Amino acid sequence: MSAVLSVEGLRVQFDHPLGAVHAVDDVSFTLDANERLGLAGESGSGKSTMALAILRMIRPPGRITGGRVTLDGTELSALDHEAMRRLRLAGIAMVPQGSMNSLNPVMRIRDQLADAFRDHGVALSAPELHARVAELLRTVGLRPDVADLYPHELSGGMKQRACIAIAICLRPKVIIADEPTSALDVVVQRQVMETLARVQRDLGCAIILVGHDMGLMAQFVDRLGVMYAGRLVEVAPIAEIITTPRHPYTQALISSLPSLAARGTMQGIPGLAPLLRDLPSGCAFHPRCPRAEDRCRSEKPAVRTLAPSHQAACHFA
Amino acid sequence: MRGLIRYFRRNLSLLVGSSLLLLLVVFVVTGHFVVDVEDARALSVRPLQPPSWRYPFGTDRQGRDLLAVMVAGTPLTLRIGFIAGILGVAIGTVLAFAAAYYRGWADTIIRGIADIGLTVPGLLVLIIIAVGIRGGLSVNQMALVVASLAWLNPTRTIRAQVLSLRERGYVEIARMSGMSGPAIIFFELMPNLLPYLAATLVNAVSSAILASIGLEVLGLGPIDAPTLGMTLYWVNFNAAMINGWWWWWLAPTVIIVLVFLGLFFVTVGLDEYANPRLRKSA
Amino acid sequence: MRMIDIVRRCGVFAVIVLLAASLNFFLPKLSGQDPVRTKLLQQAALGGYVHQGIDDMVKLYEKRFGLDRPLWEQYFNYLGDVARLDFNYSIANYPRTVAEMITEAIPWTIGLLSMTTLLSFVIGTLLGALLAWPRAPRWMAWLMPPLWALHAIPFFLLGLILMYLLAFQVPLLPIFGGYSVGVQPALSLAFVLDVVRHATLPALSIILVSIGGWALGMRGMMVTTMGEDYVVFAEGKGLRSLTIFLRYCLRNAILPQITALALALGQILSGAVLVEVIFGYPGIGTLLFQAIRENDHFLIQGIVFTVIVALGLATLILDLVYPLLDPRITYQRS
Amino acid sequence: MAQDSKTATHPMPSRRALLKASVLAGTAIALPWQAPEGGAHAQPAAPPRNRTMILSWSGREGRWVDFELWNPYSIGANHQNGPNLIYEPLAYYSAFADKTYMWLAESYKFAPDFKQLTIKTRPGITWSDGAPFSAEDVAFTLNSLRDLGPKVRWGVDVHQAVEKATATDANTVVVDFKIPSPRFFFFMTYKYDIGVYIVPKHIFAGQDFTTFKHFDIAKGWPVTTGPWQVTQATPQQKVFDRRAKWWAAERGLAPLPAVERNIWLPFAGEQQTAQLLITNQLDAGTGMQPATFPTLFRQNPKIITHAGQKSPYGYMDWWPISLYLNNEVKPFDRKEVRWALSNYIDRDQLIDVAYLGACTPSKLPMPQYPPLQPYFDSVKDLLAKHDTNGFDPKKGDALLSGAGFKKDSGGFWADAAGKRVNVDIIGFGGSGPAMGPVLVEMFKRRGIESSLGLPPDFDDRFQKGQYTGSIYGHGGSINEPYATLRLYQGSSIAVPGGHQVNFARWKNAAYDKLVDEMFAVAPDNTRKLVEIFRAAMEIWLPELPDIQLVQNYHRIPMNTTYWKNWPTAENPYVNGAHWHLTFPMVLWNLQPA
Repeated sequence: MSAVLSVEGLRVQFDHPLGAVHAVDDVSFTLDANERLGLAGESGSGKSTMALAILRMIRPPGRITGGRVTLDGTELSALDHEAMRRLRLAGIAMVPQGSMNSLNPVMRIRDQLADAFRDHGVALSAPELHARVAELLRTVGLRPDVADLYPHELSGGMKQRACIAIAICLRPKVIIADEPTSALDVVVQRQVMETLARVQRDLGCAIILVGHDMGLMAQFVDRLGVMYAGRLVEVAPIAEIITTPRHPYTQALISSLPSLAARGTMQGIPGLAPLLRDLPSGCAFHPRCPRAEDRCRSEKPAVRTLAPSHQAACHFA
Repeated sequence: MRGLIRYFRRNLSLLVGSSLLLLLVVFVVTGHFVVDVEDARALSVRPLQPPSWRYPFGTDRQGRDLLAVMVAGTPLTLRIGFIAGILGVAIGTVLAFAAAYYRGWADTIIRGIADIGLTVPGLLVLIIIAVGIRGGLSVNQMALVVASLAWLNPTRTIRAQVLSLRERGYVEIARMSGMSGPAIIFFELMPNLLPYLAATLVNAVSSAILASIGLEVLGLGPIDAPTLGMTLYWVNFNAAMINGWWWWWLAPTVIIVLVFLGLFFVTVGLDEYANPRLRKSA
Repeated sequence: MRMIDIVRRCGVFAVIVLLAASLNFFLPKLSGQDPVRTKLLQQAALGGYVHQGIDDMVKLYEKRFGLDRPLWEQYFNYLGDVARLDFNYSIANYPRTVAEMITEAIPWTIGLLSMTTLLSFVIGTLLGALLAWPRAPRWMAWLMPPLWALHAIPFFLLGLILMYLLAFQVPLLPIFGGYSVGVQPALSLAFVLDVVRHATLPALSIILVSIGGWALGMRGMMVTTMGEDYVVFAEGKGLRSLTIFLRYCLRNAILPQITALALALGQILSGAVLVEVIFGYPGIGTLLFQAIRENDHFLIQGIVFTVIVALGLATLILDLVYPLLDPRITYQRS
Repeated sequence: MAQDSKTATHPMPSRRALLKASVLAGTAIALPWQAPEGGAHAQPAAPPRNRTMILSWSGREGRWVDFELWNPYSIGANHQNGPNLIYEPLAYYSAFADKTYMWLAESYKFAPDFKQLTIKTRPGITWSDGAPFSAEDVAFTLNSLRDLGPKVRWGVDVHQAVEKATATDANTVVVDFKIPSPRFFFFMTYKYDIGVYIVPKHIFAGQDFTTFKHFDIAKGWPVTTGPWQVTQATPQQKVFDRRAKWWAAERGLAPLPAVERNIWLPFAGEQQTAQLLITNQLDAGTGMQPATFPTLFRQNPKIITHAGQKSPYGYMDWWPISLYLNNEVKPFDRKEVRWALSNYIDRDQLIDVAYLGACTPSKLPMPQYPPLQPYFDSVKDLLAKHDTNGFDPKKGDALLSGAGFKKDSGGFWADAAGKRVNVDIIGFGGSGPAMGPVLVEMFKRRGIESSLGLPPDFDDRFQKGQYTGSIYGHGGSINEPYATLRLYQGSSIAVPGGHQVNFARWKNAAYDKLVDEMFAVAPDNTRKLVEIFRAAMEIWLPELPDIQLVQNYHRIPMNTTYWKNWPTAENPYVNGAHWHLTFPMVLWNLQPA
């Protein structure tokens, strides 16, 4: 399988009067067509920033300071503003975080879909639009008349489905779903994830799922990347990473789960997540790492390939 | 101190505002050494002299040295503003806390009064009050007249702030740990509100000065006092503009503009401090 | 919105009007002045000969105006009159009625102030929105300091400065009145242009000062709105900048501005007393000022009442229209 | 499950439509404000500018509020704002020319005991609606005023004097008096602000004088005998057009005025008026400060005043200005205090600063007009002894010391109990703000505590005696001293009813008697009047009820660009005030330039 999306050495920096912050620090990975990749990490680990960086949506004072993102052979950083805009949604779509507040509160769902068509040059007559919208809504499991409602008239799950409907409306190659279920209750979470999985299959697109719910990840993704302090510290197929995590941080994450089958969130990793502004020297994880040695304090571990599909950034991996 | 300087560099509005106000203070203080403020009274100097070395701001038709008038009048105008502003915010704060913290009927009554009070056009009420007071107005009376309405707005806005603050976690914790209402207000809410209160105060001072100058220009102020607004009243009464006595209105105009600009930028700066979300993050 | 809600809003409006009317009735009483007597003495003094038996005359008129009856009776009479929009005679300009005088003045004030308020709202709001929009031209950033500076200047002072510059130094614009000397009011283009020319100076001083306020408020709202998830998502949808700007940011950020606009429109009757007085504009402001100076009890009451009703009406209309602007608001009993 | 938490409610597709509709409705409401307001009736074509006379006067804050009131007796009306132009009197009197012009009346005759007056009116006069003017109109006016009494202007004066007025034939009115009234015809004569307006009986009969507006342009109202017809009246302007025919012109009493249209604008402020004068949009204005005149002359050399282009830029009004002290308030009840304060005032400096020198001091509370000169002359020696214009601080100090006052530690005069002498001065209009600050400063510098206020309810306070000091004038004598002396009467027996014009609240029984005695003396009996006047001044001068300050000047800028032959010092046919009842005389004298 060939990579539909590849990210090489991506860096995002936030300028701050008290010093620059590297929110994404030299991250590389690839995504195959039809693949589901998970990106996990504590909040502040840079996973959401990276999602935005792929879409070139970092706002000042943040900026992308290095790296290449290639979609289907097109290098995104080379695109001009307008081409990049057109690529969003059509090439890479996002399903927003939380989504309680991701829909414009003063527009009907239909209009928010119509916006997307129109601004991507898809000219639709009113009946065509009606049909397309109804179809899309049905795809995500919503009744067509939802199109005439305002976001506040929808429940959380319905809103998120509406967001998914928007995300797939131009049949993108990649969907980036940033914690798509974070504000939903458990049952709804499952329904939404199933919807997401279905549309991914139907569309045949790749998906990047960003989140911190390891249980959810385990059920959904093919491959999992773990981020810590702006770096991708370990990537491996999901089964492999759960059975044999190589990075101490991943190990801590995995072991903190009550059981693999049961869902649960990361808990119980000793110490606090580091401030990106004030990162420890060497390996950023060393203050919390049970295996830390002097080398860890001084030397930043490089990403090493441990197995054909398994990379990790740890001196001891 | 260096932290302060650094903060100022980030919060330009606050820097500009305080510099302008400082400039006025310097002007008034040095003015008191340079010029005899008694010359702010009529019949003191030769009338209608354009600016010269002797009278840098010129003199008016009734023989006041305009430099002396500005030196004496600027603090008077500021005094009206500060008395009214401080009274307004003080009353407003007490009422707002009472209303927002205890809710219930106290809230209903206080909010009701403030809301209705705000619908009545302010200047109109002030004019009626100013007309109603018999005998010449003194500067302090003037301040009280203006203060009579200056508490309405602070009451409303501070109440809203307190309402949002009291929902925060630390207030909840304080309440659960058995702290009394007043103690929570003083030790928990107050410190967090201080920057906001400061901004409200500066705002109130600014509105009070605006109202007082408005009344004075209409001839309803302290006729005897050389305040900035009264100076404008005399400018208007004597048709100084059409008669080409430009210096007569130039000085008070510039100073009033400086006062308002200074206060305005300080408010903006304090707002930025109190509400960092407004900082230019976008 | 259901009927019951409309009825309820109207009820609130009625209560505000009643409260305002009552306040309006009692407040001037507190000043303890004797308007009829003052006016009669003024009249008498004009002739040099002062009427004898002036006290009889005062009594006569107090009786005619009902000032000799007990307070509660006066109050109920007053409420009855107000309900019929009868604000009695003007004491100072008897037998002209207060309603007549207000009717004359109101079109001028509404004309001047609604135009200036709307203009400054539109310009200021757009400017504020653009100032917060990262894709706006760079030079726009330089607009803000002068706008802020103007915003901080009292508008009557700006009026004086403009008068000096545009009327005395360069005699471009008329400095007083609603239209030119000797002109016949008529519905002709020439007359309308003349009215506009006369309104230019007062309008300019109001607009220049208020634009800054609107811009400032809008900029703040825009900054907040642009951080909202739906704007981020809109960008993720690959929408055009203009679409995001207009339909996502501006459309939402403008809602609080609309609330403020309604209040500002409600206050137009009382907002510009000073500007009107300085420019001798024949509106409600000058009428009010003159009524206060003459202690014209009934005229003051009439104007204040009108002003408060205007404000209440603005709030009522806002309440009724707002759900159309913001679909989240539905009046359901909470 | 989440799915059906809410069912789709009925959509509101009409929202946008509603929005649009409301915007449209709003625009529709906002637009028609420019529609003209009342008074836009069919008008004769506008005459050329040099046949049009535009003046600015009165009004308040730039608008006429009484534009509908053309019945001069209605309560809110004021003859100064237009009715003076159209209602004609029985006779005019010009104080400057000291000349009476018989007008609607041809002659009059008093009975020897002054208890009856017979007036002959001119035959052949018509009202503007064509109805003939007759003695009936005069009798109707007088009898109505008598019955109305205090309800209308002049009613009290007529009510006190007149028993009844009878039209014995079409041109004869016999007026029977209750008391001897030797000044009654002069009272009816137009001069300054005093004179009885004669109204048409056929219109006013059955109307309530107090509320009747007498305004309906379509009907040709107001109906008057004068040459002017009101053709437009709005808050912005009052327009009077010349009628084609005027009885006085046909009679040769006066020429048909060259002015074809009068436009009266409300006064909108000094700077505004000055600008209009400079740009020739205005032919006459008022309310100008002395300091503005040099600017006016510089920018428009065609502007003149009664005194040409020289100080004091006007003529002396009948209204000399005093510093009133409330004689009922301690310590101003003591003549020593009043005289001391008078001696602290440097009138030259006062005039210099307050009026830039364009004024003159006033010795007695009446104007120094030629007919009054004999009375001034008769008290020359008394004035030398009691110099009402004297500036002598030492004398003032001595008077206060002599009366038991001492300077306290702060350097201010105080009484034995330590209470400071405190003059809180109130003022109004032009004179208050002009002289007030100067007087306050002069007093303070002499150790008298003083302050100034310009209360909006000045009249109320002043007339109720709620003041200690007040800057105000005297509307009294013009050609003989009775009216002025009457201003100081504590009470009057000759004229029934309490007399209340005594603003200074000074009382002296002997003085009152002298004034009552003068009441019955015919106004042309100068010798007797001089005798009583001197006796009264012998009481008045040592007491000095109020402190004499300055003469009042009417500083009226008159524009000669379009009109000449304005009344001036060289050609003083009448005083030029366009608000006075004699202004029609100016209008028929004006010639196009």
